[in-house]
Amino acid sequence: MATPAGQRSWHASPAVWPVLGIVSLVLLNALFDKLLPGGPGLFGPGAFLRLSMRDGVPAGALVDILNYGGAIAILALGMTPVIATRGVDLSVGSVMALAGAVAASLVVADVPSIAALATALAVGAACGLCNGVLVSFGGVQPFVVTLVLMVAGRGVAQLVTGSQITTFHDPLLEFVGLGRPAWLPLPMPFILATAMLGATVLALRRTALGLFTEAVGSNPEAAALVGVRSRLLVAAAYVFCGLCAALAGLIAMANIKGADPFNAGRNAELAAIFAVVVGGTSLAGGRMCLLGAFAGAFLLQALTTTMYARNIGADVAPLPQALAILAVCIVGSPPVAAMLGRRRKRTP
Amino acid sequence: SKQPGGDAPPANKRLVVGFSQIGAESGWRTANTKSIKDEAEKRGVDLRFSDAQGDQENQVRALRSFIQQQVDVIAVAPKTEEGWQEVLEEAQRAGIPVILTDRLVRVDDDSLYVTFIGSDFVEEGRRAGQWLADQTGGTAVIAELQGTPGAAPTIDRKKGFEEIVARHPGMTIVKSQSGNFERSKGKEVCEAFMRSPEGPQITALYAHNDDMALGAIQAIAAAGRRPGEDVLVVSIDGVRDAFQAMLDGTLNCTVECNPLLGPQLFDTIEAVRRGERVPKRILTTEGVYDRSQVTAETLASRQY
Amino acid sequence: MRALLASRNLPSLAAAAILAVLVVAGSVRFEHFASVGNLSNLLGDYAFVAIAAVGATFVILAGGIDLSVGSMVAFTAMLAAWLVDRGWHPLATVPVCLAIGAALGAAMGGLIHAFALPAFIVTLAGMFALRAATFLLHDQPLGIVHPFLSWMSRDAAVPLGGAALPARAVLMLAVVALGAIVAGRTRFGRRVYALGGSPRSAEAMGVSVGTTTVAVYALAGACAALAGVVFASAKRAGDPTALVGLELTVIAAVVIGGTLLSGGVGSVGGTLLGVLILGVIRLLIDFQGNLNAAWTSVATGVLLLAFAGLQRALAGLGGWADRGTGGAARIEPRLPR
Amino acid sequence: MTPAERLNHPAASPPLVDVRGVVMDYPGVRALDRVSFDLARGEIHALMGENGAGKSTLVKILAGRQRPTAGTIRLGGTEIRPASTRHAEAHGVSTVFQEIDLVPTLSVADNICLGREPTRLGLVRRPRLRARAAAALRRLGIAIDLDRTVEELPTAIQQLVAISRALDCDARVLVLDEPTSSLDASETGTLFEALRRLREQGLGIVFVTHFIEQVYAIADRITVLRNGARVGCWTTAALSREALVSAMTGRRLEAVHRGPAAAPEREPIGAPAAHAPPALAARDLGRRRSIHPVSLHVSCGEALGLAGLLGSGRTELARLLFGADAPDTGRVEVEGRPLPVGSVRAAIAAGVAMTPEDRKSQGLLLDFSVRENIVLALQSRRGPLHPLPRAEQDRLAAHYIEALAIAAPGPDTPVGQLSGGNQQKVLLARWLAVQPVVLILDEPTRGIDVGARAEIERLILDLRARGMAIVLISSELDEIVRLCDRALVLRDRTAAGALAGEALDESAVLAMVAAAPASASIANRTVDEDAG
Ligand SMILES: Nc1ncnc2c1ncn2[C@@H]1O[C@H](COP(=O)(O)OP(=O)(O)OP(=O)(O)O)[C@@H](O)[C@H]1O
Ligand SMILES: Nc1ncnc2c1ncn2[C@@H]1O[C@H](COP(=O)(O)OP(=O)(O)OP(=O)(O)O)[C@@H](O)[C@H]1O
Ligand SMILES: [Mg+2]
Ligand SMILES: [Mg+2]
Repeated sequence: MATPAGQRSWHASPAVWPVLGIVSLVLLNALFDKLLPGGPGLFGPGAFLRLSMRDGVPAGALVDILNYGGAIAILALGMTPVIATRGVDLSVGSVMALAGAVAASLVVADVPSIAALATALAVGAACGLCNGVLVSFGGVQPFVVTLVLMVAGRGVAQLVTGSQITTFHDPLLEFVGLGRPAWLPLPMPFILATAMLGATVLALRRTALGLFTEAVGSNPEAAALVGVRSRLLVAAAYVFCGLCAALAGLIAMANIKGADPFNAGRNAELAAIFAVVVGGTSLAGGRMCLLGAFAGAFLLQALTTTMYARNIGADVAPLPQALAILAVCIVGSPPVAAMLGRRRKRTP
Repeated sequence: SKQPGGDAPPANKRLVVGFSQIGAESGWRTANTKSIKDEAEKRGVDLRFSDAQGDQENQVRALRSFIQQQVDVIAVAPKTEEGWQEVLEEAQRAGIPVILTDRLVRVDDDSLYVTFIGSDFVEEGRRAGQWLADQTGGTAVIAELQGTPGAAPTIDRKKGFEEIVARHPGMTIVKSQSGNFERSKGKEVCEAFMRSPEGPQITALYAHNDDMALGAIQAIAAAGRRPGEDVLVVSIDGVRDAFQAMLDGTLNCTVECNPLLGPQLFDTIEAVRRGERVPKRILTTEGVYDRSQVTAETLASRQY
Repeated sequence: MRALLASRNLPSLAAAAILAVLVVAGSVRFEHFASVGNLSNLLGDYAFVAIAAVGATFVILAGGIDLSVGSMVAFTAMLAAWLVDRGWHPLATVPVCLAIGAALGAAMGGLIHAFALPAFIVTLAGMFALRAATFLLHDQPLGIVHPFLSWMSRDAAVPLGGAALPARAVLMLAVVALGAIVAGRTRFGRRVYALGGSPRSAEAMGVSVGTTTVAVYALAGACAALAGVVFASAKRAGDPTALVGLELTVIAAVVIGGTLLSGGVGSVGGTLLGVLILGVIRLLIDFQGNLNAAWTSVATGVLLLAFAGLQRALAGLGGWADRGTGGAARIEPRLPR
Repeated sequence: MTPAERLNHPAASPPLVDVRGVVMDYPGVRALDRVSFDLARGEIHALMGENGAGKSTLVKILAGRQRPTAGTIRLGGTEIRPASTRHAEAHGVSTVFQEIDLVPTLSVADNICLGREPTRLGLVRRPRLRARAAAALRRLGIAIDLDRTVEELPTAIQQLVAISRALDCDARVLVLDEPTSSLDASETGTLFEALRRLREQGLGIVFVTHFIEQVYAIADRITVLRNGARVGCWTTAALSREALVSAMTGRRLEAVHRGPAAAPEREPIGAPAAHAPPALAARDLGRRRSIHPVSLHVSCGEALGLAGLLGSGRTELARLLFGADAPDTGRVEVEGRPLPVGSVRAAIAAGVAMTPEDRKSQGLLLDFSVRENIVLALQSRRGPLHPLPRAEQDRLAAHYIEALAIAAPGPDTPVGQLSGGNQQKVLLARWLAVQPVVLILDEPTRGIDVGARAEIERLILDLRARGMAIVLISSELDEIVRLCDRALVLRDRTAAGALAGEALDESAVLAMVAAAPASASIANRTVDEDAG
């Protein structure tokens, strides 16, 4: 896969660290399975690495990671350009809830499902547009703008569903989250996330949009002085983020065949920002790494799935998760890299 | 100033009630809110409603603002049991009677509130456990989906259920993990249950609320087992979707936790205003619904 | 006077102006709104928020961010409750909690500096870890009974025009005043501003970046710990589920008070304004008294937006909008590193 | 004893600073290779070399900002290993860095006293602090509002503030890395007076510059670096200008200076034909609080100089011409077509280009590669959907690295890792790549070495000869005189007059600049005066 940053070689790409994190988590789980007395062994029933086929579709912990990580990955992809322009979008969780609420309510009201999906995506983009316009043309701090939508958006979602979980039965809507296409028997969220990654990388790296976005984040004044349309770009970044959030919301909704305006996307903004930052994009703006954000999202999900697999209670699970996060970041940190670099130079 | 619930209200003045709700974290909660608001409207009560958006601090602040607004009666659905001493003392000093709904509070002196209307979470847990014990003859391999860690319903529903399990040597809880009261988490966690080494042996699933059970049902089906048949599913709340699931045969039992407290609450408030003595504990009327009892008519009659 | 009107104080001044408008609007609209009782409630109820926010202001001024506040407050509150439950005098828990809070904060600051990690990640990890630690200490709400606490809430209040200003409100005002002095009038304060303005230049100008970073996070930890003790004493309980999301409230208060998330610009006094604005918004909604959850969210959002827009417009009138030379497309400031 | 005499008795006192065999390795680059350097008490020691020779690196090592890979530093005979600027300052080494390091969000007074604020009982004494800051500024003859934040100030003023800060502490050694790069003659003069006073007091001063005349005006000794290695050390008197330049460049002087003098076409294309509109014309262009209405025009193949003192409004005028700021009055025409007001994009589309004065804050993307920085403007003009093919980017980068002799390990090196002068060249390359109709250059040779300066001057003449219209802002009058056909002199943000052809010489410009006696000096400029 092409490294998104263009000129960086693979080992210098920040995406390496979350990927290594995922790999070591999987290995750690396998090790536990193998070594714990009474454990299932490497591939026994219930083992982390075990893949079973059900209706011609693989299932297992690894598949679960791909499945549940998909929505976070899409959020993170949307968040990356926003962060690259020195912004942040706290409203993604609420937009998720809102998009799900809109789609489910429309379908329940007998609107064709394809129209419902399109409307939900449009609502997400519109939310992004509001954020983007207020940030870039209104000049209000991104944190404040998106906090507003974060608070209000969930309220609107509740108004849309009449403050209940709207349950529906619709093959197309369900397919977005639960589908396992015959031609590629993998979870639909993962397929969608990968497709989004591909599309985003193409759109940002095969054009100069990525360079301009990074330029705006790296030095807004300089970017303005070479004639980059900073305001438009910034607004567009939020629109894209809103769109991604809506897609993630549809996945979350499809996954439980119901739109939950209360809980859908709760804390999603933290997860997404985390994935982006672990993936090597600085919150100070500038350089971004889409692949890193993508991998960061699956790292987060791998952590969650590990907690379930190891039967660690939700009250204390955050502790090992926090330590794992720190470990991944420390290993990838500049001082450690410099140390390793020096070591490597010395040995040959 | 006013006496706590003492003097009869002047005929021309509308009764002013302040009600502090926890938030809107589920359909159950919204039904609860709606019932109270509707009843207030029906009786012509001036209801000052405050939604705390899930934050107990906002509830405390709301109570203080009710005291400032000099409402006649305060009702509160406390988020947790602790942390109410100071503000209830203030209400007492201001001569405003306080009625608790839904959950109890722990204070030094129970004269700080007039009464508590609501269900008993421990009892709900017991009922769920009892149903399961009766149904299986006391043998079951159980997976438990807990609510939000540390929350009162989680703690009590677990406690009540475990009491019953302890009485039946044939019943064991092999898996217990929090699903945060959310449908999606319920599903994700139950998938992990099903996949685990113990997964194939699980014969029953106990969820602390209906939403998680509804998510779990999907996970059980996805794991190739029949929810309601291979794995018995019992949960608490009794929301409409749960009745639908029972009608579909995927949920076995729900222990009702009635959110429609409005009429009872305002009956009590009026009694307090009339100066009548009310019992310290008013239990809500709640049933245990087995799927065999559920028909399309029951479903249609459910209000939430 | 001129210094007060300097362009970078404009957002804070705008915040003060809007706060006044909100209060006037509330008084006109609602009976009993403009009362001393409401004021002392406001100060008392938000005391722990404001104390934590003072610490967060330093972090944000230094160009960082602290997501661990909510967990830190909950953790130290639980620790205090736990100690009192074991027979400690409540006052004796204060130094212990402060020391532990400061040490934990310093540890986070140390990690941020030593490994050049983003503050966002480290404090997010801190937020997770401390929440878990709270559960490990005691996995459900823990109530405490102590005569001293009853005395505090009943008798230690300062009479204030017919109402009583709780002791914690007085403590909070003292902490804010102290914070303002430290930020504005000490060498340490200057270093914090310098670090947030430009870490590179600050280092070149002889500011010890490591020491300052560690000190700032330690200070924030200590403030959060103090907030935790205040919280525990007001609630007479520790609660492992309490204050999830407090970090956002605190950061919002700091930002609304005129401190830029990019660091280097802002003030502690502004933060108090920010806290009060959030409090008054909440109070307005409570007095309105007919909003259900959904409309409460929408109303909060709309009020915040109106506030942000007004602040922006007022500050823009004063020329704050186009500071510096780059008039063209000035994108708003950087997020914390 | 004169400084020179003192130098002749090295045994009398050990050198104040003694640097031995210092090596500095950056990843992939050896910036310093076993360099030795010594500084005596009461001496001004110039450090000279081409862009990228390693001067700033040596400065950073002295100042504790960079730890050398090898080598020792002795201060007054004892070895020191400064680990931070703070540490170095404690040893009495005070530094002004090339990239003016001030905290942009702090006020002038706070910047000057940061870290050494006068306190009582732990509290900063504001009045004392302000008095001290004012005194420090007065030493350089400037009086600016102490409460302005530094980011609001133009580069030159920032540079003066940074110098004031360095002078404010009790230093034994003062290190100045290109302190005069943005200053004009009178400010430089004031600075030199201050330096001479300090020399009398026994300070040792390290002075880095690219201005050869300044070296001969003030330095006692000269150390020359080339490619990270020490070429030699001479007393100023013993080294001719020619020898100095060839020591720096490794070439003979003529090779360096064949530029302007030998430029083939001093004669411009001539008066533009009546029907051809000027390439760039502005009528009554003005902006409240920044510049009074000014009219000007430049034709193809013509160079117009904007001369004036610091703060005279040259940069503001250039920004108005480029559309970076919106004017309140007047308009700009390019080749007869009016430009929409305040739109950089429109200006670029019409063929206008501008290199900003402050390369760090307005020009470069420091963590981006040389290549990306070079193609940025061109790419922006093409629009985001027509990306320059990678091969084309590489070609452009290679071309300009070669043409401007940019010393960089490669086109993919982040610009932030280049030396200051080379960064400036990258900025120039960016706009040359666009091949504009009108090129506005705001202090294009700031921080550029003699050889490269000659190259750039030749380039400007060449572009002019090929029909480009050029607007040149420079604080060095000789540059304007040598390169421009006409000059517009600004004073107090007003056009004070124009000079052309034979009339354009340094003394005429100076006379015009100084026409209004007191108000032209920085010292008497009030900051908040409203030009509108
Ligand atoms: N941070 C860095 N990382 C890598 N290389 C660097 C870094 N800083 C400087 N260099 C390299 O070190 C060499 C010397 O740079 P230095 O800044 O000392 O030059 P200089 O003599 O000051 O030049 P100038 O006159 O242009 O300022 C250059 O080749 C430069 O590319
Ligand atoms: N002495 C001064 N003190 C404070 N500000 C000044 C001073 N001189 C100029 N300025 C600021 O600089 C602006 C005008 O300077 P400008 O940069 O346009 O001048 P310039 O002739 O280009 O000088 P420079 O050589 O510094 O680029 C004014 O807006 C003013 O705010
Ligand atoms: Mg240099
Ligand atoms: Mg200028």
